Amino acid sequence: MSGAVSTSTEDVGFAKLSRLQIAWRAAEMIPDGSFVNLGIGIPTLAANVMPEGKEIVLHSENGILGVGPGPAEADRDRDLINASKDYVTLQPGGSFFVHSDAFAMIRGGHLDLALLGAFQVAGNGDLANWTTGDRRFPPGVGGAMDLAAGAKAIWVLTDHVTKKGEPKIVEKCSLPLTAPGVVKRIFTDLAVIDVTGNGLVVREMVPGLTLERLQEMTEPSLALADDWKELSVA
Amino acid sequence: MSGAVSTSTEDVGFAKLSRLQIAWRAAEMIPDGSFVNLGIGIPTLAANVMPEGKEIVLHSENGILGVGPGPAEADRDRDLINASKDYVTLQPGGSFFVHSDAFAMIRGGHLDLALLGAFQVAGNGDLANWTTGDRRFPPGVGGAMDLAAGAKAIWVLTDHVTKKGEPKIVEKCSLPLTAPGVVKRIFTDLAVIDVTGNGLVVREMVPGLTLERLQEMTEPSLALADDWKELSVA
Amino acid sequence: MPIDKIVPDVAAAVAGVKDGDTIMISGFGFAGVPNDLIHGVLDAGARDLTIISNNAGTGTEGLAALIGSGRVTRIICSYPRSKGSDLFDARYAAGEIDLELVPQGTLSERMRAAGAGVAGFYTPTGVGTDLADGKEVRRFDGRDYVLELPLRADIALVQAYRADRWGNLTYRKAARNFGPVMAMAADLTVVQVREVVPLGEMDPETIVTPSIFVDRVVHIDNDREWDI
Amino acid sequence: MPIDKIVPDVAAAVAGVKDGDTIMISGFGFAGVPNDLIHGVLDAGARDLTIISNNAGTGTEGLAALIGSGRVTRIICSYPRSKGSDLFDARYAAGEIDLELVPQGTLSERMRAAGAGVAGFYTPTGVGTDLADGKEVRRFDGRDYVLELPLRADIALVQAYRADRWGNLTYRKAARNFGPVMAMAADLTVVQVREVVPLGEMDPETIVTPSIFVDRVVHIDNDREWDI
Repeated sequence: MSGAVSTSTEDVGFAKLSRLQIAWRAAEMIPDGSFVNLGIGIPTLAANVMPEGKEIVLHSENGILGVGPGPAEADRDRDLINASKDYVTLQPGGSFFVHSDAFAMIRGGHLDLALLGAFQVAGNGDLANWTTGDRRFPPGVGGAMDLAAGAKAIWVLTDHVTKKGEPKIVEKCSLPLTAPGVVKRIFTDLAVIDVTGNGLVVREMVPGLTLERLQEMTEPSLALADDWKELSVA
Repeated sequence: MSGAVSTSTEDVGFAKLSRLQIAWRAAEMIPDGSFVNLGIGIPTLAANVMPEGKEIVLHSENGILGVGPGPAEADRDRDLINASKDYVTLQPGGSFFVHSDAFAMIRGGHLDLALLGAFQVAGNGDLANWTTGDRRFPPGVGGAMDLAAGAKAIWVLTDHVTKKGEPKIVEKCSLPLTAPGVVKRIFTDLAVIDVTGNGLVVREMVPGLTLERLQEMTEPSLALADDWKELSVA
Repeated sequence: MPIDKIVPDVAAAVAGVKDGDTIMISGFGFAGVPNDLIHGVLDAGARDLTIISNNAGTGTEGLAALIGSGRVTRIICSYPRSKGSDLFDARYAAGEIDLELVPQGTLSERMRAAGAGVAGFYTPTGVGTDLADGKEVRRFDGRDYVLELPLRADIALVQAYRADRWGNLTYRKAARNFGPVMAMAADLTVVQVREVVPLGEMDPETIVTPSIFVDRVVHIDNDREWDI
Repeated sequence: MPIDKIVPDVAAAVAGVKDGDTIMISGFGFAGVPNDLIHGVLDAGARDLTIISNNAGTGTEGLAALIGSGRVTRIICSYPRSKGSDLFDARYAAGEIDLELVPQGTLSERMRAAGAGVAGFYTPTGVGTDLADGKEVRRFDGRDYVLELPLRADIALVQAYRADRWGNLTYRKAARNFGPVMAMAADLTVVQVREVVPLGEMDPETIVTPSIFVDRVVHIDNDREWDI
């Protein structure tokens, strides 16, 4: 995996991950053989950086199992798009099915994992990712609540702070919830953090970042895992 | 339609229909273009005597639309049987589907008509056709309750009286119900009777039978339709 | 008489659509949207419509055009706002269209329930969120579920790939999406297809929507790219 | 590592079946019954089983043999008694097997509910009958419905026609019946198929049970007629 590392204008001594790098970090951790849904936003990028040597089956809630990477422009098919409405391909072994079956897979607990975006995640795993509460714009929920309620595990992929620099990992979500207490792991542009019964535990941080500095950008208390590692982008 | 007409040993002056003739009479009345389920017993026979010149699509609750007549013995396929577990064929335009979809068609009100057998039918349309209440034998309900609750119309095909000569069309079912108030029309070996808001109305009787004699074999009061006809087997 | 659900044109396909109707429209994003049928409804002039569809239309044609026409007073969907949903956004901002937002899995399951004769079902989706406000919540085996009710329509407009005169349907790739459940859930199911084949030519193992769910089929061989 | 759900033999396919398990068995009449897998369970020696199947077996082999062995203490089905169901009938008459009789549409819908994460649903089937005794009845839009709960199993034994190493399945004709809903409703779904094909050879449009629902596949090319 190669890619440009963006540098922060405010912070020195560490570099934030790009969106694609966040997706890559999460993709690397997906267990071999998993059936996984990729939500809108950063998670969708993971389809293009799936780990080599593993066979992971990607699910799209519009009725696809075995989603492959985006096609060359000449190979685009208007009948073959993912839940983000991006053109995709189908892997050998893939299948198409009706929407209600796509969500039977989700709600019925058949998906091993869903990677979702977030506006806010709380220390207890509460997820808010469907509406900013701005009443000038119509809200859109899509499959977010089904995925949050139904997948065996939920990982969130997000920037660590908002564009205004406010924490997205919060004590309590101020935005309307997608589902309570569902998030198990958070991948940000700065760290990989587990949501545990004993609070948030940092597993990885980007090189040069300190727990103290990360804590300043995070509302709930962070603990550092005994075996924490640098978040290194290969 | 040709077929032997059975003669009663007790009654003179009229002849009972055979089981196949009952099925034929009902089949003749099925509106062109209908989607119809044929229940176990006499109704199943109707598949072999469907009216010519009409296109009627037969549904079987084990996952078939477009059931055709039974095959020649050499053409039997162990994967192609109907709900009565008889070998059948598939008509051009037929389809196979999962059991839950077969019953979505039934329960969801998509079937125009179901032809069912009966142990008892009451004057108000109550149907009892799933258990004789004999506790020595395990009961079996199959799809009877779904069909009775879900098809747009229920016609019953049955002998008029039991082997012991007792009425099967009764004031009130003594046997456990399959569904209350669902039967719209009754085809017996003696008559065709409509279940109406004003009671049972005889539309057809076999030649030589009188309303008085039919009433003796029927518990609820029978009225004769103004335009009643002889039940003639072509 | 042979069953023949093939109708000659779009006008015949949508004949009978009337003011106040609830209309389901298949498609997810730009895949599987029955644009010709939608424009048929627009041409038929019906008003005060309720639309049930996953999205609320983008660009200037198809569902966006119908909404832009002011004939849609209410929409039931999971994800109305997308890049290009300007015509919907404007109506919404002006308070000219009611929005019932439904989680996508609940949306498709409510359609299936309507089609399958199920009067209600309990789903874990939405529990503890604003979208469960006012709904019955009930605990089964230690987990909370929301009661959801079936969703029916007067007419479903569906895009499929291939049909025969009985109305059997196959779809193409991800354009299948809501088509099969909408076809089950409407009083009148109208389908536009790219190919019509003789009866018996479709493999009975591969039919996705069996004939019983379909009322009218219109063949649209035009392959134009809509602004959606 | 490539996903490979193909196991070498019946013993490996049913490995882990244990006393007290609830087992779904596909088939309707003699079509679609996974007889080899059933005999695998019999050979594995598990006892005190609950069987969920439409019928209760006929003849001397397959489900009838399992029931005849005395290892089944309970059966949930719609139609146990058929011509040739003597082994079941005898156990039933002797009070050695519990029977939960479920209307056939409710049986398949309860399986689908389990597979689809639905905690309960309201059906019109059975209202006003003995089979609704003790169940919640609720009125929607002027009609009564019975609340039915999902039906899960520890293991589903399914007969299908063709599979690949991911576990995608197609079925053959009316042998499809309960297979697809049972595959959704069990913790462990085990399938016997007549053909295994390389990944990518199955048409993605025609797969009936997508891979996600399947755990193990065993290839049985023996074509013998069972006494069932």
